[in-house]
Amino acid sequence: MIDPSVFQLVCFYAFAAVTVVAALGVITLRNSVHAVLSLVLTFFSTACIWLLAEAEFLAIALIVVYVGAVMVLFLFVVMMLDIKQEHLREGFIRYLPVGIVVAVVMLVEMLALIGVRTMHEAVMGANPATAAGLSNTQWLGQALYTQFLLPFEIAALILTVGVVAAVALTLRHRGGTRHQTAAQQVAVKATDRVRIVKMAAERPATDAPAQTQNPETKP
Amino acid sequence: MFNHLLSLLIWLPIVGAIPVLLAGSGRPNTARWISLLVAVLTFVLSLFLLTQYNAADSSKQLGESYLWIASLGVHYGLAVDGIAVALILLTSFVGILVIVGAWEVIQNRPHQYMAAMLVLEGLMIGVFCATDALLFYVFFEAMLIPMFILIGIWGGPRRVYATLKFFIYTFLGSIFMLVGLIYLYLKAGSFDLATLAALPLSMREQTWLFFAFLAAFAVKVPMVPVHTWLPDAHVEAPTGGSVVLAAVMLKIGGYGFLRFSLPIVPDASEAYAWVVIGLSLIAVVYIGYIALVQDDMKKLVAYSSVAHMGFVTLGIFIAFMLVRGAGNLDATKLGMQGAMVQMISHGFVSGAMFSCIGVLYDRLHSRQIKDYGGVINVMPWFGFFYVLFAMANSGLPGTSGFVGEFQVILASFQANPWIALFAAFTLIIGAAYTLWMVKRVLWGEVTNPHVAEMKDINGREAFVLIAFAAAVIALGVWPQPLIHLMDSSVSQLVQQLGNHKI
Amino acid sequence: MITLSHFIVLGAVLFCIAVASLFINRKNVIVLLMSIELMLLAVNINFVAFSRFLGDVAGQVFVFFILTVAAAETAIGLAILVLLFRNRSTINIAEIDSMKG
Amino acid sequence: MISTSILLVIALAPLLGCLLAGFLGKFIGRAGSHSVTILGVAVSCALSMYVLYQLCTGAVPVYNQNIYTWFEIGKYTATVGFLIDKLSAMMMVVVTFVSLLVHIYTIGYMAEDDGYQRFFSYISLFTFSMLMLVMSNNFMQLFFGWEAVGLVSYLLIGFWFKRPTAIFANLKAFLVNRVGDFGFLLGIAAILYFLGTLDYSAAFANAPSLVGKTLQITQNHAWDAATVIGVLLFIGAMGKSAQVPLHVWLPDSMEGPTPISALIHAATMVTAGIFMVARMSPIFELSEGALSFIMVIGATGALFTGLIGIVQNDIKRVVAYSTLSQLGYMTVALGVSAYSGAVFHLMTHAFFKALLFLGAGSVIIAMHHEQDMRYMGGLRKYMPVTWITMWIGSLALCGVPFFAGFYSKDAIIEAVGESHRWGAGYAYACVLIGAFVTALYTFRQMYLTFHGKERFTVVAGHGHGHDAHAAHHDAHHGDAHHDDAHHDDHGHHEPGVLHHAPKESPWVVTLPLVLLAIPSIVIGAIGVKSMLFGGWFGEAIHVNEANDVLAEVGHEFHGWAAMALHGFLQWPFFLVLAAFVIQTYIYLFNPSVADKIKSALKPLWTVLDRKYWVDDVYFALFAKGGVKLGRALWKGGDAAVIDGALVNGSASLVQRIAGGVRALQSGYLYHYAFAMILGLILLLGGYWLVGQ
Repeated sequence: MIDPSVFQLVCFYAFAAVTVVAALGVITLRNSVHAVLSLVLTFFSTACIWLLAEAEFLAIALIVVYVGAVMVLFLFVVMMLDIKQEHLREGFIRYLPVGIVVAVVMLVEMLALIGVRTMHEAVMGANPATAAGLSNTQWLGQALYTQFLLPFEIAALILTVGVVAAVALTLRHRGGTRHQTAAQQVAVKATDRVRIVKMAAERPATDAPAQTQNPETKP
Repeated sequence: MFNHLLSLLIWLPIVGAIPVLLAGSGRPNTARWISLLVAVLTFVLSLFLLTQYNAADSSKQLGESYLWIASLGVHYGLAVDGIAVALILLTSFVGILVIVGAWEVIQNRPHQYMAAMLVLEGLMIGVFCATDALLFYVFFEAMLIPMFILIGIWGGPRRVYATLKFFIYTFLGSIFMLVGLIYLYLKAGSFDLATLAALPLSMREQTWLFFAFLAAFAVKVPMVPVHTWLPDAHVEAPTGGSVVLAAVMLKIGGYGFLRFSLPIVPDASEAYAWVVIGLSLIAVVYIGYIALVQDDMKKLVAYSSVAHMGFVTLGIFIAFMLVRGAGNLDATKLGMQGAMVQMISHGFVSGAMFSCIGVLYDRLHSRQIKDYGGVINVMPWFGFFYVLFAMANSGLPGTSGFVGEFQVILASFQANPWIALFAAFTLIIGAAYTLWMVKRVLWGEVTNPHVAEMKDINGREAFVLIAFAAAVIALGVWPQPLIHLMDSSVSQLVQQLGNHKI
Repeated sequence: MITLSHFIVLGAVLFCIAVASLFINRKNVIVLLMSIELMLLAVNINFVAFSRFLGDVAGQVFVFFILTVAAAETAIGLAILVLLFRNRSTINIAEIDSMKG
Repeated sequence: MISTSILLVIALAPLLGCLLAGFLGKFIGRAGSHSVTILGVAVSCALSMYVLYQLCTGAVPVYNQNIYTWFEIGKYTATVGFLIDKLSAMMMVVVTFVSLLVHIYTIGYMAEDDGYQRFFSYISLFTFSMLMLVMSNNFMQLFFGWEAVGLVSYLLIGFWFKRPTAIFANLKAFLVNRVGDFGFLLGIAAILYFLGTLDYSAAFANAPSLVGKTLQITQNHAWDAATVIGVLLFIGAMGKSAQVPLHVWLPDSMEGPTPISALIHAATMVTAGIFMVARMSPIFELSEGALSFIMVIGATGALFTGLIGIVQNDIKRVVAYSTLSQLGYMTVALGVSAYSGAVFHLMTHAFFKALLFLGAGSVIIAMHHEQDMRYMGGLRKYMPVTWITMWIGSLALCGVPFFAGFYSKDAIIEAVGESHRWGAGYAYACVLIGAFVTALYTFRQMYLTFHGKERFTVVAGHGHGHDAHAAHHDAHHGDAHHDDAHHDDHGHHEPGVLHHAPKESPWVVTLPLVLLAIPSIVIGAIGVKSMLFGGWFGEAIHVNEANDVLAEVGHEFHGWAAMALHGFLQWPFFLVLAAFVIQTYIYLFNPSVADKIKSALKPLWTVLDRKYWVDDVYFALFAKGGVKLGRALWKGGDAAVIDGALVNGSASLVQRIAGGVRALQSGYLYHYAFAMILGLILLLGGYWLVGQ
């Protein structure tokens, strides 16, 4: 019988390896569609890791919402746009060493700073949700709908705004389409349509101005 | 209503600006009449304030206080003493006149102009009422916005340069004050001015705070050498903007010295009084010479404002030499009262001078002195007012311009005859630049054919000038009521000066 | 035995991969957007881990919010991308320098 | 007890007249304007005489009350109030009487002027201001009156505001006066400092405390308090009473209409300085230094300004320089502590100098506003009243015994002779020679104007009607400053060509002449006993026993007739006589001698004609120099340093730095991203290093 903690560790390493490999795939794959698919894999394996951390709700949400909705959106866009990949790959090799150096330096710095060694002793304790007699979802839900209600509502609003903004940005009015505006049609007045002009029945006499211009001619 | 008289005075014009704005550009006359009504109501209220105020009582009166920002302990605290009452009266008085003065002169978006004026008026009254340093600061800064708009929209050709200069100059100064206030807050845990006045501070702290306050108020007054925004702002501002700027806004600098520098950092103020006194005397002499050679009327009057405000700062800071050096409390009061009367008087005189220049500008669209000459031939009534105000500007006894200068000179002689000598130099140089301008504008033959076509002042302009003239002469002939109004408050202030903080 | 540092290291590695992507895929906006997703994911891993180890629900709540905001951001980012492509027929960032001072 | 309301009426009646004529001038018309103003001044004059009468008969005590408090700050108060003793009452009578006559005279003189109402308004305002000055019981109100008369003087000199010379002269007058007022104000401040009050009676009562007090000027240098106060106050008097070196404004002030020259620049305003010093005698008595200063200044003025009068050709300017000279006499008298003598001369001078000015004005009317004496001559047969009255005034001016001027002037000369003050010898020489000089220019003026050959021609039927001529009045009042060429565009096509024969002026002009001629003869004899030697002024004038030179002179006084008879045997009379003989010979019998003397003494003549170059120096130094300095400060200080280097300099510095930083903003998204990451790495590295 394998010790559950060892099993967990094995699982963690397996998922972590998949995650990292998939992430590398995201940034290196030539074809954007492949890259997106690779990203999906990254998310998926991350969700598994979260399950190991007993964050079930978020893990499922990541898969359902992110992989199911957002990544599909990515796929749509990538497929919809006719992108010439060649240009975009320029400088890939040239900047690869720089990228690796920067990433490694940063990784070393971060790990050193965070103090990975000290956290090594922090072993996973009892699940706080279970300790409270709740499922993870309940635990999270209670916090969300009580303590974090306002931010939660605001988050909802942000999503709505995001949707509206996305639509508004991409909406295109094509010129030349014909349509009726009922409101304008109803609000029309008679004077807008017919103009009545008053005119004299006869043309005025034309010799009058000549006299006023030349007063000297008068005796 | 009586419990909230000060709030009412502040917010009536600000809220009154809303219907004015709503009237829109489509109904300019409605906007004008509403704003006039609001301005008159404010003035009536300020007169009512005068009746409610007890001049014999030196404490701050008609107070209101509500918690405003709880986490910082900031209060919406209002109260007035005699000095504030006098300045509020000046503000609301000038408020009416600028509205009337702009009546048909401003054709471009008159409703917005009037609204900006009303908001400005309310904010300035707020500055005079505030007893909380942060509230003071908020009004002090908010005031810049309507003025910025007034100059920026209705100003002359170089208005963008002038507004930026004006804004950045004043803002730069007041940032230092904000830093000082924050320091004081951290130290005292309160923004209440009375608390800050009682706060013991070391000399080192006081010195830093003194120069922080000096930076803010010296720009506002303005004192040499941070005065150069004023001529540019005046030249580009519309007439009403100039009037308010000169008549009221500059006074806030002097008022700030009284409310902040003197009570909060008295020892540093004493130690560095020579700086301010020196700069004030430089303002009188140096700026006098500069005013002499200006070609632009508004610039000339703007420079003369700097010189006259030199008397305000001189009168305030001479106090230390007198009260601590000579121990002469009465002479201190004399100087301080002189500074106060000079503030009020300069409000009338400079406002009137700018109104006069506005009258000329509306007709000829030029402020250059050389474009005029012989104006008296075609505008005799205007000439009367112009000479009157010019005389007031050069400090003729019987006009308000004399009273403050007289008192400050008398007081400064008590401190040091040399200071009085330089201050009295204004008698000569002030008359020189003002009357030389009068000579070139008013007297002589008409040389410019456009001048010959100028019409004398109309009823509306006459109303403005008569109101100013009445104030100038009344204050010059009998200043005692004003002095009595401020007497107990000034005594209180002088008493405070004697208390060392270290 | 899974410790906190496991999660932290994973997060850091993911983050650095995303950073490297900024360098090597500097012209492809789509990949850049995906890199941002990776970075957010790295952050989220940290949040989840800390939440679990400290027993504080706030960490998971924040992950929830980050997911929400990231979703909105992606939607708008992609909309902008579409718009960009529609107007310029390219998503090559090297051709876009309107922000040049 | 003098009633307060009477005093208020005296002061305010002219002000009321001024306001009515000024603001309602169009409405009440010309006649209305002169009626109300004359009525106002007449009321003032009558009541002033009544007050003087009351004081003289001893029926009432000296009046000293405050009307209202101007300001009250702690122990310092300034009030508005009246101090009416014999000194101020006498001044009130002189002021209102001369003013009344000038008002009447103006009806004739200004008859054709457009600014008729305005003129009446101004002179009434002047009367009010002058009354406030002399009636004051404190320094603040004195300063008010002091400056207010200066204002009216400014307005009146520039009355014909279209004339460039007039508006130059009025600015000059105001500014020179302001220089004096500068000292005066400091003097008042010094009084408040040392005596702690602005009230006359309190200050004078406290004056002895000044002895021994000093004013710290520098660390180890102190000045005597009384001397400082005295000199500062006298600087004010130098401005107002046109003493050397602040005398330059007075001759130029002749640009104003002649009635003004009579009222303001001869009879009343310019004597305010004399009045002030006499009023402050308790303070001046404390300082030998200040009095010596006054004496030397006065003596210099008495002689040297008189000399300039000899070379003047403008009839008004001769009188103006004689005024300067006579003011010098009064000042000398003050300087030797003969305050009563100064005030007495002030009074007699007011009458005969007003007479001379109004007479000159009458001549000017007759000559159609020609003021150059070289184009006059022989006028006596055309205008006998003017001629006779002018002679009376001239004789009074020269100090011929029995005329008013004799008593006052002779007393001054003798008093100076008696004085032992530092500089008294110089002063005595100046006043003696001054008497000779006075006679020289006076007789020259009389001969040139009224005697000898007619040097003008009358061209009748020129088609230049009187009405048309009148229409030009504003512009073409004769102008001596720029001499003859200036007259040409004024309707006189040639100098000395008239379109009508000169004729005697109307009664409104001659009546004041006659009324002034009477006191010019008799007032000296009437007043000499009491005012000079009788201590008539009482407490108003204070003289230390040791300084009382008039008392010395008074020992030999045996009545006015005896004094006059004695005067015939004195040096001053001989000098006048000599001058009379010389001038009679030159101008009546051998006019060519004048030109010969002139060319023989060309350098001297030039010095006098250029007025010792004082005006030129002042103009170059203060007017031009001030403007130059101002421009330098403006361009150099404000524009270059503050605005250029500091304000706009910091703006352009920011701009320059921003221009450099701007290059970093490539616009490429990835550059920004790189920068961010680089920053992040550095930040992390920094933390790491610090953590180590």
